[in-house]
Amino acid sequence: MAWLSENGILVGLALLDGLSYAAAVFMVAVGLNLVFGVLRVLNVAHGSLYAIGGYAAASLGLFAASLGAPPWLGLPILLAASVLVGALLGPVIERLLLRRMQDREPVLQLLVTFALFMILEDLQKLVWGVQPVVFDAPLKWLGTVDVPFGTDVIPFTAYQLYVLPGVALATLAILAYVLRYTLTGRMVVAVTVDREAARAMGIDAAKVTMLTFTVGAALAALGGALAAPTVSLVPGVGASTIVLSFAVVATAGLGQIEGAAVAALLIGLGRSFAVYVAPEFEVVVPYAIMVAVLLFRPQGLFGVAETRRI
Amino acid sequence: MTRRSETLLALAGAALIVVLAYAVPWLRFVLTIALAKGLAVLGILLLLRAGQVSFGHALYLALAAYTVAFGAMAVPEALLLLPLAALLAGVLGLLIGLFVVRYREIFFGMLNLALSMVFYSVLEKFYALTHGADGIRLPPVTVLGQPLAGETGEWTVLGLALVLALACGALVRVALASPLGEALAGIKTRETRLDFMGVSPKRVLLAAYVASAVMAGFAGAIIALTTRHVTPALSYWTTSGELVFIAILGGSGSVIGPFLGAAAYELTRVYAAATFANAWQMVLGLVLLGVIVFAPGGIWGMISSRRRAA
Amino acid sequence: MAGTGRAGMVTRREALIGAGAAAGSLMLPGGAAWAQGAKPAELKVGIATYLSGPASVFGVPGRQTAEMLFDEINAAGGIAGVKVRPIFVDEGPGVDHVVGEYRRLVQSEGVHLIFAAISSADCIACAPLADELKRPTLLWDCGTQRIFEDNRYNYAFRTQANATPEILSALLYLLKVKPDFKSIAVINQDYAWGRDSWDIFRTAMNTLKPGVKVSAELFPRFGATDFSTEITRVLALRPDVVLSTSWGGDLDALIRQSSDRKLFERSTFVMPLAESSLQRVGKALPAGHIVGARGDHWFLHPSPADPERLKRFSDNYRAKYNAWPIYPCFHMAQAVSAMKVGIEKAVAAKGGGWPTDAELAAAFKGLEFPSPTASVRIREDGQGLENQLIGTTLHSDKYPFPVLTDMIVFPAETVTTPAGQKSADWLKTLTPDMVAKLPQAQAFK
Amino acid sequence: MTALLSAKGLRLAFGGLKAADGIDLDVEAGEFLAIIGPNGAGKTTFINMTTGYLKPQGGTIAFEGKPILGLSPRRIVGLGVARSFQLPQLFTEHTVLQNVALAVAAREGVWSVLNPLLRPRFRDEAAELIARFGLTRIAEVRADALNEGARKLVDIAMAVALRPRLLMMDEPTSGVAAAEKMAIVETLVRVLREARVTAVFVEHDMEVVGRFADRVAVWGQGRIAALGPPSQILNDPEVQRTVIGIAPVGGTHAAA
Repeated sequence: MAWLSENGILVGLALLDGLSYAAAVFMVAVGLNLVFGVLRVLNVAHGSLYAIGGYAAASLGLFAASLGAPPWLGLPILLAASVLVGALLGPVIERLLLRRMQDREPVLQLLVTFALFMILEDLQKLVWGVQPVVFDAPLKWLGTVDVPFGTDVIPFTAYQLYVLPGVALATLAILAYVLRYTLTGRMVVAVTVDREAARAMGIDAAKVTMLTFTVGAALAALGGALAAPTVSLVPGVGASTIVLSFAVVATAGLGQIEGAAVAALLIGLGRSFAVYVAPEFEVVVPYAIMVAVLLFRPQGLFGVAETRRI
Repeated sequence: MTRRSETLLALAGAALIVVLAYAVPWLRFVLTIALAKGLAVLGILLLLRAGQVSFGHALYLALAAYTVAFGAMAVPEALLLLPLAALLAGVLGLLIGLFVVRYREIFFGMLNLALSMVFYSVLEKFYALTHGADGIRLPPVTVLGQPLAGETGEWTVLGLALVLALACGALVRVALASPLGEALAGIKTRETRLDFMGVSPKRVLLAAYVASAVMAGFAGAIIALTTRHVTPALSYWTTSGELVFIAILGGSGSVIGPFLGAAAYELTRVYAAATFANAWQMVLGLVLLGVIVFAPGGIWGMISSRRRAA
Repeated sequence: MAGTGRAGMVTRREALIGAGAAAGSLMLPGGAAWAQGAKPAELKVGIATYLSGPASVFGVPGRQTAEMLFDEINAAGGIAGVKVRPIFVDEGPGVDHVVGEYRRLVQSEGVHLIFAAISSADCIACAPLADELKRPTLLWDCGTQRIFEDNRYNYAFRTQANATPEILSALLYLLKVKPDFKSIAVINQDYAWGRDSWDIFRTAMNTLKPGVKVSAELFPRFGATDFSTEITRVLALRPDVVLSTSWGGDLDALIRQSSDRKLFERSTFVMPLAESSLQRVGKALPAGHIVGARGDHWFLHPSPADPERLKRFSDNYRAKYNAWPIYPCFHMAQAVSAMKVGIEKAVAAKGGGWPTDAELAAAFKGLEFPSPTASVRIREDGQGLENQLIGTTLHSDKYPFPVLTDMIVFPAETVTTPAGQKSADWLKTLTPDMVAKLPQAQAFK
Repeated sequence: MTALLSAKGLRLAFGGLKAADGIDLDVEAGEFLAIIGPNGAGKTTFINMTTGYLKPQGGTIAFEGKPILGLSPRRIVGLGVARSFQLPQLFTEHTVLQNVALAVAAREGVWSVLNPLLRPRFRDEAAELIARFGLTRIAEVRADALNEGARKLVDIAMAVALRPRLLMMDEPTSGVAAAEKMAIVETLVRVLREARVTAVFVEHDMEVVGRFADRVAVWGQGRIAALGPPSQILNDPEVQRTVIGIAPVGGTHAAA
């Protein structure tokens, strides 16, 4: 109790950090989860798409800035870069690799994306080099917000406080709407639930798959693009991202969009609180949460238990 | 492929390894590592039989390696350390196995990954004891009282690895054809049927899981005795991924596959690293992609189909 | 599993090609490649560095420097008339790969000398191999002080300082410029370097200035990209000083995010490795914070032994790679210099004959060789004695990134653990008068 | 004499759908009991409940006087109740011989690692059983290459290999070509009689029911609507209307 009264406001601060972190985590995981739902492949190369999205956004942004573009243009540039990456790479990867593999064993499908990941890691290095890259014009342009803390104030960047959670919420809302209320979205859901039945109903599963993968790729790229203003992009950034989003997806339940949001929130807040309470366990938090959730809900938070047909 | 021709092939392979290690001294080290990884992959193969993929078996590898490193400080006898390391790996495998055999597919894979990442964090965390990422240098070790050093030492460890590889390979070969082994394969195709035959699939999988942990333990011990330096990177998820990679590369059709895969993997990496120090990862990725797309049976599949065609 | 039809054909053909290629490449020369004591046609140097992963931000500049300097040596006729050739290996895949590569370099490539490595783990694993395979090995960049404090080696030498002087200097500098700080927070990467360096700093701090409050010890994940929680916490705690020994992308992100959130206005940062990030973070890093360079590496060193030499090195590097050299470049330059001077010394000792491995190794003991900024001496125990430079950031119109001012160059002997002692013990014997005896600070000109 | 299997007051609902709404049924040792009824009446649910796959929300089940409610399928198999499936549950990557041998091995305990599955004892027993089912021709064929009729028989052979005292069969003839159907059932009945297995089977083909069942239970909306010998049940107009269809079909003679 004494601890709480002493640290009560700190908890509030941890909440703010946790939210923005959760937003960043959600942005990566949601695409992965969407793709898993439809393709039943845990796409390891999702991490590379994240990194490439970040690099592409930074390159494009720095290029625009060198032409004298105003700083507010940075935000649309982030979006444009991720759409570009998704639209260029998504269909190519889906068409040339995953589609050929879709009747193979799940292990092989997963390893194909692992191989792709290894290739993209080195390609990235060849294109962008090894020196950290950053594009922080949009963040600088938005400035900071002072959050009161007792008699003190704590500055947060407006980007972290508004843009990240804002984009995450918008993404969640749009996806939820599209999946629930549009024809295309319902086709995606139908394929997620039962591919064969969806086909039997006359849904063009191949088209749905391609579309979903492209959207997933664009979401990964968007995750990277959104990170570009705050983090430094270095070789290996994709690898650390992908393990984290795996944990989110397993916690969430496969293919569950809302689940990804809740899981990201749990992991984001858990990590933030760990930094305050037990900083030495911060690294383990996502895994601990995942193990705890799966212990009680083996199919993940929002996963539907699959009963085997006999 | 008959049992006899497989045995002959295994013995020929062993002879080839000895010849290569004699003719090209620096390959001794690489081949020892390859044999060790082959041992761990043999365990992965067991799980693959049941259709399950573990992305966390590096945990047992690392546990055994650290057991050897710490154990050598008290009892520097390799012939004691080796079984001790494998035993500890087996015990941990049993404890973790009791929990993870309830899960299938991606959840099984992710839980294993999570637990190995927790172990990785523990190794980093208790850096006062483990020196974290710097790792531990093994104190001098003996075999039957003779110091394990220099060229004799290298041959001794290679010999140990070879004996273990042949023994475990033969054992797994026999076990896979036994009722337990066939029931294991039954988990992949029709798990429920096992229950309705009075056989617990969880226990069958647990047996395979413990065996795989023990073999990963042997592998970790051999790696520790060879590199004489252990680091937490041994338990990182990429090491586990590498094991699955090798399993697919070698092919899961025979117990020879893992060793073929491991040798091919290590040699490819060494030569790729020597030729394209900048992009060895891409070379490996391309090789894996090629194998999956064009030769889903792995290297073993290529060999056995050639023999069949001949 | 049999391939059907066409696919089967491809598979078989590929298998044959693969088998042929493998057999061919196995025919690489085996065994040590040259006779001991005979002058080689070419001097091969194996260089372990990071070409992949996050640490390639150091590894690649190190490699570039080596390529530049090897070219320069060859253009000038080689070392003792022998041309030099570097063979690079990647540390990225981990210790067992590097150990394997070390053996390959020695036993297959027949390299005469090895430069290893950036990662401390790789150095700890390679130093005993140097003795086992009897190949002179220069530890060119790794930080851990454990190597020569825990063991003795006859073939491994370090051509630079280690973590103890690098971190101690930063503390001494802090004590000099901000003697009355009362609290400190640390944000280090969660791995051996981050932990060890904080241990050194804290041990020395408790000896030299007991009673400083440690407000927070934060160890974000290695490779972390988001430090907002850590920054919030430190903002709220308002420690006088924030220490971070982080590097690479982690440090860049920490600096930018701290800058965006005005943490630099609340606390004085001490960043012993930040010299390597200055050009990237630019003026996001404000003036008035303490920066080190793991040695006396600074292309604007205020009092280099040979200003012309430093300028030539810096300008050449910049002309070639479009950036000012950072500390791994200097460390590589030191290893190359040690190699050159060491071989020349051994050749001279043999009256012009070519030294054996043992003779070459012996030449490195006690060797003094020039560095771009000063000179380094390799002590009897193999440890290099290298000066340390710490300064405070300053924004100047001449450069698009912060430069250093009020620089103190610490003579190596004063900050390095004496031979035969362990850092953890030695740091406890320090006395506060050390701070009073520090050399004068030199301003940016 | 107590019944071999005795179910009392079984209740189970999936949401609003009552799959079992107070089922009382005794299966006597040695009899062949057919369960008929429209789709969705809860016939399969009854088998699933008695073999441990589903747990009823109320009621009791006893086998040879011992309560088996709440036991796992594995324990129930151990007591002597085996089942076959509407969708044959075969190990698709194994041959027919291996499938049946694995069932033999399962009965004997699978925990031997050093001897092959197809050791002489298991192989001989499996081969003999396969022969009795008339499947010797396809013994070496992989299970995923079989036609539906063969898969049904292999599925049942695997259950028989467990040497149960009670065998529950879920639609043993569905999906089997009409031409083969009678032959298959003849075979089946012969094997079961020889092995002295009591059998409960869900069946849609009234001709099969009429020829082979000793008793018939009619399922309707989670309840037993009628129970009795086939001659009586199959000629009941109510049953004919609700279960069999408008027109009465097939023979009315009971099996011997």
